[in-house]
Amino acid sequence: MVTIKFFASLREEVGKNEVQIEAGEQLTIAKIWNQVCDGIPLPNHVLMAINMEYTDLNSLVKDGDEVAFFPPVTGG
Amino acid sequence: MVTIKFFASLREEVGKNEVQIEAGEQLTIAKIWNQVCDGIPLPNHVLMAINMEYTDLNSLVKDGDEVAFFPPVTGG
Amino acid sequence: MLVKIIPNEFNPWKYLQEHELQAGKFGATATFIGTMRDYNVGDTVKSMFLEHYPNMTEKHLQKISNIALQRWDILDTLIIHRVGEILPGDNIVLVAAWAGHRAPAFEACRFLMEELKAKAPFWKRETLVNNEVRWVDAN
Amino acid sequence: MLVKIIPNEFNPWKYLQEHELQAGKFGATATFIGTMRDYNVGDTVKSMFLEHYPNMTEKHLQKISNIALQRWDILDTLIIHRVGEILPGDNIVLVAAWAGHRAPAFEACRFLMEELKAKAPFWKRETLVNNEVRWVDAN
Repeated sequence: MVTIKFFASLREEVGKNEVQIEAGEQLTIAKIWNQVCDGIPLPNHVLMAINMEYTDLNSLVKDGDEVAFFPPVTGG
Repeated sequence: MVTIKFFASLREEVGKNEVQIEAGEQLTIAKIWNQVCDGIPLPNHVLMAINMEYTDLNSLVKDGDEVAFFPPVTGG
Repeated sequence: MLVKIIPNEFNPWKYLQEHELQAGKFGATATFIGTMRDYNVGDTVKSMFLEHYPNMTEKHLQKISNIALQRWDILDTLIIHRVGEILPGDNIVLVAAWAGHRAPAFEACRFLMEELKAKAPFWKRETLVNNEVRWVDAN
Repeated sequence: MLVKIIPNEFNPWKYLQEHELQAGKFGATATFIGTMRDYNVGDTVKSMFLEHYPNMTEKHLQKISNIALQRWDILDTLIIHRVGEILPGDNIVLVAAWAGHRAPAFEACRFLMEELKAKAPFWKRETLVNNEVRWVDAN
Protein backbone atom coordinates (compact mmCIF):
# COMPACT_ATOMS: atom_id res chain seq x y z
CA MET A 1 0.00 0.00 0.00
CA VAL A 2 1.02 3.61 -0.60
CA THR A 3 -0.32 6.41 1.59
CA ILE A 4 -1.04 9.73 -0.11
CA LYS A 5 -1.50 12.90 1.92
CA PHE A 6 -2.76 16.35 0.92
CA PHE A 7 -2.14 19.54 2.88
CA ALA A 8 -3.54 23.03 3.32
CA SER A 9 -5.37 24.64 0.37
CA LEU A 10 -4.62 21.62 -1.83
CA ARG A 11 -6.45 19.34 0.58
CA GLU A 12 -9.50 21.59 0.20
CA GLU A 13 -9.22 21.76 -3.60
CA VAL A 14 -8.82 18.01 -3.97
CA GLY A 15 -11.37 17.29 -1.25
CA LYS A 16 -9.17 14.57 0.26
CA ASN A 17 -7.01 14.40 3.33
CA GLU A 18 -5.38 10.99 3.05
CA VAL A 19 -5.83 8.11 0.59
CA GLN A 20 -4.29 4.66 0.34
CA ILE A 21 -3.73 2.85 -2.96
CA GLU A 22 -2.06 -0.34 -4.13
CA ALA A 23 1.55 0.08 -5.24
CA GLY A 24 1.56 -1.07 -8.90
CA GLU A 25 4.56 -1.53 -11.17
CA GLN A 26 6.40 1.62 -12.32
CA LEU A 27 4.15 3.82 -10.19
CA THR A 28 5.24 7.46 -10.48
CA ILE A 29 4.12 10.52 -8.53
CA ALA A 30 2.43 11.80 -11.70
CA LYS A 31 0.44 8.56 -12.07
CA ILE A 32 -0.62 8.74 -8.42
CA TRP A 33 -1.97 12.26 -8.87
CA ASN A 34 -4.00 11.22 -11.92
CA GLN A 35 -5.28 8.09 -10.26
CA VAL A 36 -6.33 9.74 -7.01
CA CYS A 37 -7.45 13.20 -8.09
CA ASP A 38 -10.26 12.28 -10.49
CA GLY A 39 -9.11 14.35 -13.44
CA ILE A 40 -8.28 17.51 -11.48
CA PRO A 41 -5.32 19.02 -13.36
CA LEU A 42 -2.16 19.34 -11.26
CA PRO A 43 -1.98 22.99 -10.14
CA ASN A 44 1.17 24.95 -10.87
CA HIS A 45 3.76 25.16 -8.11
CA VAL A 46 2.47 22.09 -6.26
CA LEU A 47 5.21 20.54 -4.14
CA MET A 48 5.55 16.81 -3.60
CA ALA A 49 7.44 14.51 -1.27
CA ILE A 50 8.16 10.82 -0.92
CA ASN A 51 8.78 9.71 2.65
CA MET A 52 9.10 13.36 3.69
CA GLU A 53 11.82 14.26 1.19
CA TYR A 54 11.09 16.66 -1.65
CA THR A 55 10.84 14.95 -5.01
CA ASP A 56 9.38 15.44 -8.51
CA LEU A 57 6.63 14.03 -10.71
CA ASN A 58 8.77 11.37 -12.35
CA SER A 59 9.96 9.69 -9.15
CA LEU A 60 9.03 6.07 -8.63
CA VAL A 61 6.97 5.08 -5.63
CA LYS A 62 7.13 1.68 -3.99
CA ASP A 63 5.04 -0.30 -1.54
CA GLY A 64 5.07 1.26 1.92
CA ASP A 65 5.96 4.77 0.77
CA GLU A 66 4.23 7.90 2.02
CA VAL A 67 3.57 10.43 -0.71
CA ALA A 68 2.50 14.02 -0.07
CA PHE A 69 1.18 16.84 -2.26
CA PHE A 70 1.03 20.39 -0.96
CA PRO A 71 0.94 24.03 -2.04
CA PRO A 72 3.89 26.44 -1.75
CA VAL A 73 4.87 26.83 1.89
CA THR A 74 4.19 30.00 3.90
CA GLY A 75 5.72 29.50 7.33
CA GLY A 76 7.93 31.73 9.41
CA MET B 1 40.32 77.80 26.09
CA VAL B 2 40.29 74.55 24.15
CA THR B 3 40.10 71.18 25.93
CA ILE B 4 42.06 68.32 24.40
CA LYS B 5 41.35 64.72 25.40
CA PHE B 6 43.26 61.50 24.70
CA PHE B 7 41.81 58.00 24.94
CA ALA B 8 42.89 54.40 25.33
CA SER B 9 46.34 53.39 24.04
CA LEU B 10 46.94 56.89 22.69
CA ARG B 11 46.54 58.36 26.16
CA GLU B 12 49.28 56.01 27.37
CA GLU B 13 51.57 56.77 24.42
CA VAL B 14 51.19 60.53 24.78
CA GLY B 15 51.22 60.35 28.56
CA LYS B 16 48.34 62.80 28.85
CA ASN B 17 44.69 62.44 29.68
CA GLU B 18 43.34 65.95 29.22
CA VAL B 19 45.04 69.27 28.43
CA GLN B 20 43.73 72.82 28.06
CA ILE B 21 45.31 75.39 25.76
CA GLU B 22 44.54 78.91 24.59
CA ALA B 23 42.60 79.10 21.33
CA GLY B 24 44.88 81.08 19.00
CA GLU B 25 44.10 82.33 15.48
CA GLN B 26 43.77 79.73 12.71
CA LEU B 27 44.26 76.90 15.18
CA THR B 28 43.96 73.56 13.39
CA ILE B 29 43.79 70.02 14.79
CA ALA B 30 47.26 69.38 13.34
CA LYS B 31 48.70 72.42 15.16
CA ILE B 32 47.12 71.30 18.41
CA TRP B 33 48.74 67.86 18.13
CA ASN B 34 52.17 69.41 17.53
CA GLN B 35 51.76 71.93 20.31
CA VAL B 36 50.55 69.46 22.92
CA CYS B 37 52.42 66.27 22.07
CA ASP B 38 56.03 67.46 22.43
CA GLY B 39 57.31 66.28 19.09
CA ILE B 40 55.67 62.83 19.16
CA PRO B 41 54.82 62.08 15.52
CA LEU B 42 51.11 61.58 14.87
CA PRO B 43 50.57 57.80 14.69
CA ASN B 44 48.86 56.34 11.62
CA HIS B 45 45.13 55.73 11.86
CA VAL B 46 44.60 58.12 14.76
CA LEU B 47 41.00 59.35 14.84
CA MET B 48 40.06 62.88 15.89
CA ALA B 49 36.91 64.71 16.87
CA ILE B 50 35.80 68.27 17.53
CA ASN B 51 32.88 68.55 19.95
CA MET B 52 32.29 64.80 19.60
CA GLU B 53 31.98 64.76 15.82
CA TYR B 54 34.62 63.05 13.70
CA THR B 55 36.85 65.51 11.86
CA ASP B 56 40.29 65.73 10.19
CA LEU B 57 43.67 67.36 10.76
CA ASN B 58 42.90 70.54 8.80
CA SER B 59 39.75 71.49 10.72
CA LEU B 60 39.79 74.79 12.57
CA VAL B 61 39.27 74.85 16.31
CA LYS B 62 37.75 77.77 18.18
CA ASP B 63 37.52 78.90 21.76
CA GLY B 64 35.37 76.57 23.87
CA ASP B 65 35.79 73.54 21.61
CA GLU B 66 36.55 70.07 22.89
CA VAL B 67 39.07 68.19 20.77
CA ALA B 68 39.78 64.45 21.09
CA PHE B 69 42.45 62.14 19.71
CA PHE B 70 42.04 58.38 19.89
CA PRO B 71 43.15 55.10 18.31
CA PRO B 72 40.98 52.97 16.02
CA VAL B 73 37.89 51.81 17.89
CA THR B 74 37.36 48.22 19.02
CA GLY B 75 33.91 48.03 20.59
CA GLY B 76 31.10 45.57 20.10
CA MET C 1 21.06 21.92 17.53
CA LEU C 2 17.49 22.31 18.71
CA VAL C 3 14.40 22.04 16.49
CA LYS C 4 10.97 22.23 18.05
CA ILE C 5 7.40 22.56 16.82
CA ILE C 6 5.10 23.84 19.52
CA PRO C 7 1.32 24.15 19.65
CA ASN C 8 1.24 26.76 22.44
CA GLU C 9 2.28 30.36 22.86
CA PHE C 10 5.97 30.67 23.69
CA ASN C 11 8.31 33.31 25.08
CA PRO C 12 11.33 33.46 22.76
CA TRP C 13 13.50 35.36 25.24
CA LYS C 14 12.94 32.67 27.84
CA TYR C 15 13.99 29.98 25.37
CA LEU C 16 17.12 31.92 24.49
CA GLN C 17 17.99 32.58 28.10
CA GLU C 18 17.65 28.88 28.90
CA HIS C 19 19.68 27.78 25.89
CA GLU C 20 23.02 28.23 27.59
CA LEU C 21 26.29 27.65 25.82
CA GLN C 22 29.52 27.40 27.79
CA ALA C 23 30.49 30.89 28.97
CA GLY C 24 33.58 32.24 27.23
CA LYS C 25 33.37 29.87 24.26
CA PHE C 26 31.04 31.95 22.07
CA GLY C 27 31.21 35.61 21.12
CA ALA C 28 28.19 36.15 18.90
CA THR C 29 24.48 35.34 19.06
CA ALA C 30 22.21 36.31 16.17
CA THR C 31 18.48 35.78 16.54
CA PHE C 32 15.34 36.38 14.55
CA ILE C 33 11.74 36.32 15.73
CA GLY C 34 8.71 36.34 13.47
CA THR C 35 5.56 37.65 15.15
CA MET C 36 1.99 37.68 13.89
CA ARG C 37 0.85 41.07 12.61
CA ASP C 38 -2.76 42.21 12.74
CA TYR C 39 -2.54 43.25 9.07
CA ASN C 40 -1.57 41.53 5.83
CA VAL C 41 -1.70 42.73 2.21
CA GLY C 42 -3.96 45.62 3.18
CA ASP C 43 -6.46 43.71 5.32
CA THR C 44 -6.98 43.46 9.07
CA VAL C 45 -6.37 39.95 10.32
CA LYS C 46 -8.18 38.55 13.35
CA SER C 47 -6.49 35.19 13.74
CA MET C 48 -4.38 32.66 11.91
CA PHE C 49 -4.08 28.91 11.73
CA LEU C 50 -0.63 27.43 11.17
CA GLU C 51 -0.71 23.99 9.58
CA HIS C 52 2.35 21.78 9.17
CA TYR C 53 3.32 18.30 7.98
CA PRO C 54 4.19 16.44 11.19
CA ASN C 55 7.62 14.82 11.04
CA MET C 56 8.50 16.17 7.59
CA THR C 57 8.58 19.70 9.00
CA GLU C 58 10.90 18.70 11.85
CA LYS C 59 13.05 16.67 9.45
CA HIS C 60 13.39 19.60 7.07
CA LEU C 61 14.30 22.02 9.86
CA GLN C 62 16.94 19.59 11.14
CA LYS C 63 18.30 19.34 7.60
CA ILE C 64 18.74 23.09 7.16
CA SER C 65 20.25 23.33 10.66
CA ASN C 66 22.81 20.71 9.67
CA ILE C 67 23.60 22.57 6.45
CA ALA C 68 24.16 25.79 8.43
CA LEU C 69 26.41 23.99 10.94
CA GLN C 70 28.52 22.64 8.09
CA ARG C 71 28.59 25.79 5.97
CA TRP C 72 29.49 28.35 8.65
CA ASP C 73 31.87 28.40 11.59
CA ILE C 74 29.05 28.34 14.13
CA LEU C 75 28.65 26.54 17.44
CA ASP C 76 24.93 25.90 17.68
CA THR C 77 21.52 26.63 16.17
CA LEU C 78 17.96 26.76 17.43
CA ILE C 79 14.63 26.81 15.57
CA ILE C 80 11.28 26.97 17.32
CA HIS C 81 8.09 27.23 15.27
CA ARG C 82 4.55 27.61 16.47
CA VAL C 83 1.64 25.68 14.97
CA GLY C 84 -2.13 25.77 15.47
CA GLU C 85 -4.44 28.74 16.08
CA ILE C 86 -2.62 31.99 16.81
CA LEU C 87 -3.51 35.62 17.44
CA PRO C 88 -1.87 38.94 16.47
CA GLY C 89 1.14 39.58 18.68
CA ASP C 90 1.85 35.85 19.10
CA ASN C 91 5.32 34.74 18.09
CA ILE C 92 5.46 32.41 15.10
CA VAL C 93 9.11 31.52 14.82
CA LEU C 94 12.40 31.90 16.67
CA VAL C 95 15.71 31.23 14.96
CA ALA C 96 19.16 31.64 16.55
CA ALA C 97 22.78 30.96 15.67
CA TRP C 98 25.77 31.08 18.01
CA ALA C 99 29.37 31.57 16.87
CA GLY C 100 32.79 32.81 17.90
CA HIS C 101 32.47 35.83 15.62
CA ARG C 102 29.63 37.95 14.31
CA ALA C 103 29.74 37.33 10.55
CA PRO C 104 28.96 33.58 10.63
CA ALA C 105 26.31 34.11 13.34
CA PHE C 106 24.50 36.75 11.25
CA GLU C 107 24.79 34.79 8.03
CA ALA C 108 23.69 31.45 9.45
CA CYS C 109 20.70 33.05 11.20
CA ARG C 110 19.58 34.72 7.97
CA PHE C 111 20.14 31.51 6.00
CA LEU C 112 17.98 29.49 8.41
CA MET C 113 15.11 31.95 8.12
CA GLU C 114 15.27 32.16 4.32
CA GLU C 115 15.42 28.37 3.99
CA LEU C 116 12.59 27.93 6.46
CA LYS C 117 10.44 30.41 4.52
CA ALA C 118 11.28 28.79 1.18
CA LYS C 119 10.87 25.11 1.90
CA ALA C 120 9.75 24.14 5.39
CA PRO C 121 6.22 22.64 5.18
CA PHE C 122 4.10 25.21 7.03
CA TRP C 123 0.96 26.87 5.72
CA LYS C 124 -0.91 29.90 7.03
CA ARG C 125 -4.66 30.28 6.85
CA GLU C 126 -5.84 33.67 8.06
CA THR C 127 -9.24 34.84 9.26
CA LEU C 128 -9.98 38.50 8.50
CA VAL C 129 -12.11 40.81 10.66
CA ASN C 130 -15.08 40.19 8.33
CA ASN C 131 -14.62 36.46 9.05
CA GLU C 132 -13.39 35.75 5.52
CA VAL C 133 -10.95 32.83 5.66
CA ARG C 134 -8.08 32.61 3.17
CA TRP C 135 -4.86 30.71 2.70
CA VAL C 136 -1.81 32.95 2.59
CA ASP C 137 -0.14 32.41 -0.75
CA ALA C 138 2.62 35.00 -0.77
CA ASN C 139 5.61 34.73 1.49
CA MET D 1 15.05 54.26 19.67
CA LEU D 2 16.98 53.31 22.77
CA VAL D 3 20.73 53.81 23.26
CA LYS D 4 22.29 52.96 26.58
CA ILE D 5 25.81 52.62 27.96
CA ILE D 6 25.88 50.52 31.12
CA PRO D 7 28.67 49.86 33.60
CA ASN D 8 27.14 46.67 35.03
CA GLU D 9 26.40 43.19 33.80
CA PHE D 10 23.12 43.02 31.92
CA ASN D 11 20.70 40.35 30.77
CA PRO D 12 19.97 41.01 27.09
CA TRP D 13 16.88 38.78 27.00
CA LYS D 14 15.35 40.71 29.88
CA TYR D 15 15.95 44.00 28.05
CA LEU D 16 14.35 42.62 24.91
CA GLN D 17 11.39 41.21 26.76
CA GLU D 18 10.78 44.55 28.44
CA HIS D 19 11.13 46.53 25.20
CA GLU D 20 7.54 45.99 24.13
CA LEU D 21 6.21 47.28 20.88
CA GLN D 22 2.48 47.35 20.23
CA ALA D 23 1.27 43.78 19.62
CA GLY D 24 0.21 43.16 16.03
CA LYS D 25 2.11 46.13 14.59
CA PHE D 26 5.46 44.41 14.05
CA GLY D 27 6.29 41.11 12.41
CA ALA D 28 10.06 40.83 12.65
CA THR D 29 12.68 41.25 15.38
CA ALA D 30 16.36 40.79 14.56
CA THR D 31 18.87 40.88 17.39
CA PHE D 32 22.58 40.49 17.88
CA ILE D 33 24.52 39.94 21.09
CA GLY D 34 28.27 40.21 21.44
CA THR D 35 29.66 38.25 24.39
CA MET D 36 33.16 38.20 25.83
CA ARG D 37 35.17 35.12 24.85
CA ASP D 38 37.90 33.68 27.05
CA TYR D 39 40.22 33.56 24.03
CA ASN D 40 41.45 36.09 21.47
CA VAL D 41 44.04 35.79 18.68
CA GLY D 42 45.35 32.55 20.19
CA ASP D 43 45.67 33.65 23.81
CA THR D 44 43.57 32.96 26.88
CA VAL D 45 41.99 36.11 28.20
CA LYS D 46 41.22 36.59 31.90
CA SER D 47 39.38 39.89 31.87
CA MET D 48 38.78 42.95 29.76
CA PHE D 49 38.32 46.65 30.33
CA LEU D 50 35.98 48.53 28.00
CA GLU D 51 36.76 52.23 27.74
CA HIS D 52 34.52 54.74 25.96
CA TYR D 53 34.28 58.46 25.29
CA PRO D 54 31.36 59.58 27.47
CA ASN D 55 28.73 61.50 25.50
CA MET D 56 30.45 61.09 22.14
CA THR D 57 29.79 57.36 22.25
CA GLU D 58 26.09 57.85 23.01
CA LYS D 59 25.86 60.58 20.37
CA HIS D 60 27.43 58.34 17.75
CA LEU D 61 25.14 55.40 18.58
CA GLN D 62 22.10 57.68 18.33
CA LYS D 63 23.37 58.89 14.97
CA ILE D 64 23.67 55.40 13.48
CA SER D 65 20.27 54.47 14.94
CA ASN D 66 18.75 57.47 13.18
CA ILE D 67 20.43 56.50 9.91
CA ALA D 68 19.01 52.97 10.21
CA LEU D 69 15.52 54.31 10.96
CA GLN D 70 15.68 56.48 7.85
CA ARG D 71 17.29 53.95 5.53
CA TRP D 72 15.10 50.91 6.27
CA ASP D 73 11.39 50.40 6.81
CA ILE D 74 11.84 49.58 10.50
CA LEU D 75 9.81 50.52 13.56
CA ASP D 76 12.38 50.75 16.33
CA THR D 77 16.00 50.09 17.30
CA LEU D 78 17.87 49.34 20.50
CA ILE D 79 21.58 49.45 21.32
CA ILE D 80 22.97 48.57 24.74
CA HIS D 81 26.72 48.52 25.29
CA ARG D 82 28.64 47.55 28.38
CA VAL D 83 31.64 49.53 29.67
CA GLY D 84 34.14 48.97 32.48
CA GLU D 85 35.72 45.77 33.73
CA ILE D 86 34.18 42.61 32.28
CA LEU D 87 34.77 38.86 32.47
CA PRO D 88 34.49 36.02 29.93
CA GLY D 89 30.84 35.15 29.37
CA ASP D 90 29.68 38.72 30.09
CA ASN D 91 27.64 40.35 27.37
CA ILE D 92 29.29 43.32 25.67
CA VAL D 93 26.65 44.58 23.28
CA LEU D 94 23.01 44.06 22.38
CA VAL D 95 21.58 45.41 19.14
CA ALA D 96 18.00 44.94 17.93
CA ALA D 97 15.77 46.14 15.10
CA TRP D 98 11.99 45.73 14.79
CA ALA D 99 10.10 45.86 11.50
CA GLY D 100 6.97 44.72 9.71
CA HIS D 101 8.97 42.31 7.57
CA ARG D 102 12.14 40.31 7.98
CA ALA D 103 14.47 41.80 5.36
CA PRO D 104 14.67 45.34 6.82
CA ALA D 105 14.94 43.95 10.37
CA PHE D 106 17.90 41.73 9.43
CA GLU D 107 19.61 44.42 7.38
CA ALA D 108 19.22 47.21 9.91
CA CYS D 109 20.46 44.98 12.75
CA ARG D 110 23.57 44.04 10.78
CA PHE D 111 24.14 47.66 9.73
CA LEU D 112 24.00 48.85 13.35
CA MET D 113 26.59 46.27 14.44
CA GLU D 114 28.96 46.99 11.56
CA GLU D 115 28.71 50.75 12.11
CA LEU D 116 29.20 50.34 15.84
CA LYS D 117 32.30 48.22 15.26
CA ALA D 118 33.72 50.65 12.70
CA LYS D 119 33.22 54.02 14.36
CA ALA D 120 31.69 54.01 17.84
CA PRO D 121 34.33 55.19 20.35
CA PHE D 122 34.94 52.08 22.44
CA TRP D 123 38.32 50.50 23.20
CA LYS D 124 39.11 47.10 24.64
CA ARG D 125 42.09 46.42 26.91
CA GLU D 126 42.51 42.77 27.72
CA THR D 127 44.36 41.04 30.55
CA LEU D 128 45.74 37.63 29.63
CA VAL D 129 46.14 34.69 32.03
CA ASN D 130 49.82 35.56 32.43
CA ASN D 131 48.68 39.06 33.55
CA GLU D 132 50.00 40.68 30.37
CA VAL D 133 47.81 43.70 29.56
CA ARG D 134 47.27 44.75 25.95
CA TRP D 135 44.98 47.00 23.95
CA VAL D 136 43.00 45.12 21.33
CA ASP D 137 43.89 46.60 17.97
CA ALA D 138 42.04 44.36 15.54
CA ASN D 139 38.29 44.35 15.26
